Amino acid sequence: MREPTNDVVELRGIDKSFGAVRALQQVDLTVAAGECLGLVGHNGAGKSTLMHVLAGTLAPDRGAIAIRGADETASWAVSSAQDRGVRCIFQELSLCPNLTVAENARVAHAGIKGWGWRRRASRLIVDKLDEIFPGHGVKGDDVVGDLSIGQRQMVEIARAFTQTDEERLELIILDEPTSSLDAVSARQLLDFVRTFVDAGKSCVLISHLLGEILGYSDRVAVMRDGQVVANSPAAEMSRDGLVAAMGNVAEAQQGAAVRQSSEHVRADTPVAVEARPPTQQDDQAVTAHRGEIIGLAGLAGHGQTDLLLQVFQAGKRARGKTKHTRVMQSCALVAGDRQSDGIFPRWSILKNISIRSLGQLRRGPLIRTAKERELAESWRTRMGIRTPSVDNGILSLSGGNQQKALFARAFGSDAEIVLMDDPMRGVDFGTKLEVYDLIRSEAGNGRTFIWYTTEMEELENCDYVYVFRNNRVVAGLSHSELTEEKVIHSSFEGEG
Amino acid sequence: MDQLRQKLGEVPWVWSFLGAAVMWVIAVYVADGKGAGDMLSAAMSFSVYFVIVGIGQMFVITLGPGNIDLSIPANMALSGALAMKVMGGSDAMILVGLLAALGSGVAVGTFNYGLIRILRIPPIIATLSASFLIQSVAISYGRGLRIKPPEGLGEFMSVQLGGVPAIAVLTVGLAAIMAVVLGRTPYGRGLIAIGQNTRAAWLAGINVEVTRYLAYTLCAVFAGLTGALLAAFSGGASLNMGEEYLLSSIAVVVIGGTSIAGGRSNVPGIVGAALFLYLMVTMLNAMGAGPGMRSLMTGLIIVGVITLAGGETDT
Amino acid sequence: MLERLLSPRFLRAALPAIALAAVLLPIFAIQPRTMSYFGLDLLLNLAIPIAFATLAQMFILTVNDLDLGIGAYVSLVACIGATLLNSAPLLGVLALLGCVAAYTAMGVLIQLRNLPAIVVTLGMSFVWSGVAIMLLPQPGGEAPAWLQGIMSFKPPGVPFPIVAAVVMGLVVHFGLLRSATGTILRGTGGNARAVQRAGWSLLRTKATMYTLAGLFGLLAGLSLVGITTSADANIALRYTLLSIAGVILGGGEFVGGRVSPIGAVLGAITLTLAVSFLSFVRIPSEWQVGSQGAMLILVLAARAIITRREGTASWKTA
Amino acid sequence: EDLQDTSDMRIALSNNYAGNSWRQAMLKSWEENADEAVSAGVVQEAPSFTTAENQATEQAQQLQNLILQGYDAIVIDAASPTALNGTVRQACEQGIVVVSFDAVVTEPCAYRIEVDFKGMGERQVEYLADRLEGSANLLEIRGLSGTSVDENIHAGIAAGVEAVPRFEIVGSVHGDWTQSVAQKEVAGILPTLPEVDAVVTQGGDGYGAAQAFKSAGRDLPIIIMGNRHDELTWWKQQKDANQYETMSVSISPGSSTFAFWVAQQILAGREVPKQMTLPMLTVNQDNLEKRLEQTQEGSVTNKTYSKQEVIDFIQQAKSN
Ligand SMILES: Nc1ncnc2c1ncn2[C@@H]1O[C@H](COP(=O)(O)OP(=O)(O)OP(=O)(O)O)[C@@H](O)[C@H]1O
Ligand SMILES: Nc1ncnc2c1ncn2[C@@H]1O[C@H](COP(=O)(O)OP(=O)(O)OP(=O)(O)O)[C@@H](O)[C@H]1O
Ligand SMILES: [Mg+2]
Ligand SMILES: [Mg+2]
Repeated sequence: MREPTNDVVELRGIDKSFGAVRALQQVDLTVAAGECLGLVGHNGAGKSTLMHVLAGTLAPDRGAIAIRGADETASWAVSSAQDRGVRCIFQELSLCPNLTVAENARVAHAGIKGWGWRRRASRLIVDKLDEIFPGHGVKGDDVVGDLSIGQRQMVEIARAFTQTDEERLELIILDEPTSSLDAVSARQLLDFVRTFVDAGKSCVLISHLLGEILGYSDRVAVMRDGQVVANSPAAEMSRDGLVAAMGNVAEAQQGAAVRQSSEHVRADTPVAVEARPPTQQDDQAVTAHRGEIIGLAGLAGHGQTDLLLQVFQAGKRARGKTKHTRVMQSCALVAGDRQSDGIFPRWSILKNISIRSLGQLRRGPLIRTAKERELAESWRTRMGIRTPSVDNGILSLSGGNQQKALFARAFGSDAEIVLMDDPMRGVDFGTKLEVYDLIRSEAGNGRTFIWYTTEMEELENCDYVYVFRNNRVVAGLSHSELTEEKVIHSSFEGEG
Repeated sequence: MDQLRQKLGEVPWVWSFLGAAVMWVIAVYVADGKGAGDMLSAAMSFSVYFVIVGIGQMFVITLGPGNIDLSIPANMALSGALAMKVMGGSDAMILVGLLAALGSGVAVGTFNYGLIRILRIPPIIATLSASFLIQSVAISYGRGLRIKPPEGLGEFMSVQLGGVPAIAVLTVGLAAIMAVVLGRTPYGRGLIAIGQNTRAAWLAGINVEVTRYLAYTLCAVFAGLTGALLAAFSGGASLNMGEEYLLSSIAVVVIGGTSIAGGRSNVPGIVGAALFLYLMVTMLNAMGAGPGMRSLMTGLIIVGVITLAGGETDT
Repeated sequence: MLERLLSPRFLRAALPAIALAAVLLPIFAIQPRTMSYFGLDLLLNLAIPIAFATLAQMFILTVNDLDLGIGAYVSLVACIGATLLNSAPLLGVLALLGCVAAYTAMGVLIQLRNLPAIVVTLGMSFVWSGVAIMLLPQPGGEAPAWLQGIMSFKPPGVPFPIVAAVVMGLVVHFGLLRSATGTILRGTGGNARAVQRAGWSLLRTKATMYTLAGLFGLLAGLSLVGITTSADANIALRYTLLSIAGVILGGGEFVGGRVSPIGAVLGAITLTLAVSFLSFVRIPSEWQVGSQGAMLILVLAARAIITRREGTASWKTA
Repeated sequence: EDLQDTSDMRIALSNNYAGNSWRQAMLKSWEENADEAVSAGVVQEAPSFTTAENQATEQAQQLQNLILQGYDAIVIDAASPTALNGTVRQACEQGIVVVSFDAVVTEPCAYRIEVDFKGMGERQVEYLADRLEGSANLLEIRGLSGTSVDENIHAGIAAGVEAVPRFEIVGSVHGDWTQSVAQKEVAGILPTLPEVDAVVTQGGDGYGAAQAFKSAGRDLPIIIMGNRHDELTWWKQQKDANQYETMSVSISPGSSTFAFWVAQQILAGREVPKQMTLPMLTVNQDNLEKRLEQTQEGSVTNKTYSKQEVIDFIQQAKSN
């Protein structure tokens, strides 16, 4: 990896506060041409806020911004950032769901207009998609709202990398781009980032997957509580070093994450959930016994989320039954697409957590507010949600912390079955380990988990894993049989 | 200043009360200090109906964009006629008559919801279409004839305790209960959650359809109740007595600080807004403004108040 | 091919046209005279102003707002058209421009102060009505001859209302759905923050949409007064609800910037016809009002079948 | 005796509103009369059509459909005196006889059976001038703003007050011809008003005004009544209790039958004046009981017209 030569951007002494929260304190950061800077830090460390400042969507309280050595602080805004070739893929979806893929490209590129602009826009974005994500399956005239979250993420990424003739492109900020992608697409993206950077452009990559950061960036900066606490070439960094710098308590458990086999559970305990995808042709079904952790694997968008919804819907029925599904206990769901499936944007953190538990918080017809607060506070501590007060709006939380609130909602409820829809999107490394622990101990107490995940290492936590392909279960692997090769093999070749 | 704004932002209903107070002061000033108290009691006795209807409409509006009940006027006409006919002028039948009005409300609400749920008709059009049907039922049932309310009920509607109408006190009680239902019961929470994000609400375990059904029914029941009360108060039901409630019911809700985008509701604000609208008309009447001027001023005042009160704190 | 024709997506796009056919064909059957040039002209000419008003409402709905004042605004324009525009053309034109400017200002105010549009437009509806009453305390006035002339224009072959509907539907379709700028305007309804982050000014989009709404409201008022030849202050109050219903019937949605101009025009025509359909059949007088409701329900019930099918289809891709 | 046989002719009633007792009575009178006429073979059919909403645009649409259906005559109670003109002209051009009544249209090709609304306003003030001595304060309850009926009655009242300088209108509200609205508006303005000696109305608002005065604890002024059963009943009660005296002026809903026969006579070839003025229906202290007896409970006072009455009326109008 080569040494940075000249700086594309330079941030000096950036401060940003939201009310009492000091999101950024005296942050210095530079990105050089031809460099991929990895940015890591716990949830709420200030990474996204810093990137908003860099992209011009948030004005810092103090500090200076320079582009190629020229001070731009005074005039820094979205448009000047765009003029200077700085682009950002935000953590939250920035596509217009009512527009087509091509039209969304047009929104981002003011230059696409005039006769035949649709064709040009469509070609531009589809070419880029082909380049980054071969086999993406997205068409230029698909309406974004109809795409899966993974596909939307691909479109958003491709859109940021497209370049019309008159545009400059120097630096791309990727804020947790892989959180909604499956392993294959994530790898495609990261490989593309390397070619992009090797061509002399720059990139800031934010991720909670330390492997991605260490494997693909030239330099790594670590943020903690609004400050950059470490900044050195990736080659000099180790996984342990990163974890230590991020200040995670859970670091000790690292590596010990492998779960003890618990196959005995299968035999002894009653069935909690039985569900067959409606298109399944053989009699293979997803079965979960009480106290088990069941993993759903396979490429994104192959029917795992649908199965969870199918179970959830049956669970809402009084008798817990629909045509293909049997659910014996009550269900809660941890959404992965938190914007559309999870949070209530106008509510406080407290109300977002308690909504699933109102029934049990009741005395007579009324909710006991003291109990409600108790519930929220206790889960804030258990999940480590970073906020001065649970009465703050949910949107004041960083992405990962919002996700933690959704965990708190499900775990704090009386549901016996917890369905998880790729729930670790945006959750930081340390917290993940804590949540794994929590899930295991809850399972030990008899809770059942059905867990769709796109990350291989998470499957290690499961007692039994079902691999999906084309809306069907194509393989069932017990913990002892589970290997990455088997999962990947079934994901691709399970059946036509 | 910012802090004050924020404080006020937490209690958006103060604006409507503030507005009402300003209107009242101006009206009293214009009338050379005459009738300040009488003006308030008149405002209270007439605001009652707007408050009750408004609360129902608020439950529907809270469900989120596109949810508005336009069948309120027809519903009021029908239930008013029904109540008066059932009561047949006899004090003994008052309770039965009121129950009949509530029952017709339940029927209307169920019908509205059925159109929305089973036929998937967007609520605005569903309730608009329903209102035509209901109006026909009201016409064919009542034949446009006006039936007098029982003496006892008519008198009760204008009982005053030291200038405060008894019915206003009851209405404030009802509003308080509904505020608690909205803020402190699982049902209310579920309703507000649906208004913010229906899918997320469903996934959080809320019985979406039951909640929506209850909201539409509650709205219709409140409109039905208002129909009966208004008929009693104004000496009989008439086909057109609900007409002005079409827009007013929406106006009191939104001026009262409920977010039209759903997910934020405000019961006290409705009371303030109803008083505000009534006193504003009183003020303009007292000033002797002509019809055009009065309408113009009404509009400017509403826009002015909402601009002062500031917008939604979030988007 | 048949599969494509029966696909839910296609059916949903075709729904406004199906609904229109469902109303129009029975009318043709009951009263064959309506199928003539003269018949169609009579049957449809009052749909022109409604279609304009519906498009105006659609612009507002595109940016997730709702206009409760469009009916009053159209009435005001009609009043100006029947008074000032005739008696003092220059003043009349200025007044009309002022109306459009007021709509622009309303959009700016709503955006700058982040106000709920529904309250502002409701408040403004009183303003429009007030000015209209001051201008025309009692019904009357006379539309300028040129305006009456335009509205009674008889093009060869195809009745004027059909020509007008096609033209306005296509113009707005290309302007809003196909043009590069229209994309930004609709995107604002879909995800305002995303559009803003891409460097576009939300103030400008809001102002543009409200200006367009003001402009189409203006066309609605003028075409209305061109047909009726004179005006009154309440002449178009019901356009408010009718226009909302028209947009929705045409496949638009309340939030999310999903609208269809052609659908809206068809929706407006369908509603106009649904209302008049009933004077072709004999119904006891007390049930006449109700049967209009029943008509609307029937027309919209088609949605149920289609959306239900679509519901099962989208289940898979959710 | 008709010059032409009308037994195969069709007359339609175009109505724009059904939401109050007056319109209901009007429709009922029409239907009863039409049924008789049809069974007597005078006309082939005479259906009525009502629009769902009280709007000129919708009524214009309805008229156009009636034209398309080829009716021989159309009788109109119009939503607007002018906004239907374009359509009415189209009807005339098709050779259809157009007769408007109650709320008439100004289009010259149509026949107008008018009510002297301005006179109705003047008449009220004249009556009060007789009743009240010295200066007096008047409260005016107006109807729906922006309509011609409201403007005309108001103009009559204004002219009347002009002529009687000792009268002053101290307050004016719009009751929208809806009793509950009138009651609300009057109750709102009352606290700001000095002593009120009389209330001038547009009919139908009297009872609401009386309620408002009662609940404000004010002395009852002379309230000009309309034609509703409850107004007359209230008046009767007050009369019996304390010799309360007032008057009532109104338009008879049976004017629809008058319009029907006019249309029939025109079709039958009789020459009819383009414009006729129907007398007002008045109730005074003496005929109150009789009128009340004839009025169905909850409805309005009515007078329907027979064919012969209408023929006589036409003759008289022609000779004037
Ligand atoms: N709009 C806001 N209002 C209030 N506080 C905010 C707002 N946006 C961010 N914050 C706070 O600023 C801090 C930094 O948030 P930021 O989103 O930058 O974290 P992050 O490092 O990106 O976290 P994550 O990994 O979870 O995405 C957090 O404490 C967050 O709660
Ligand atoms: N998969 C889904 N994702 C999101 N929202 C859904 C889904 N399925 C249903 N809904 C929403 O929830 C509503 C159904 O609400 P409700 O909570 O009553 O469902 P349910 O209890 O599962 O159904 P039911 O009681 O009718 O069997 C639907 O109208 C729809 O809006
Ligand atoms: Mg972040
Ligand atoms: Mg249910």
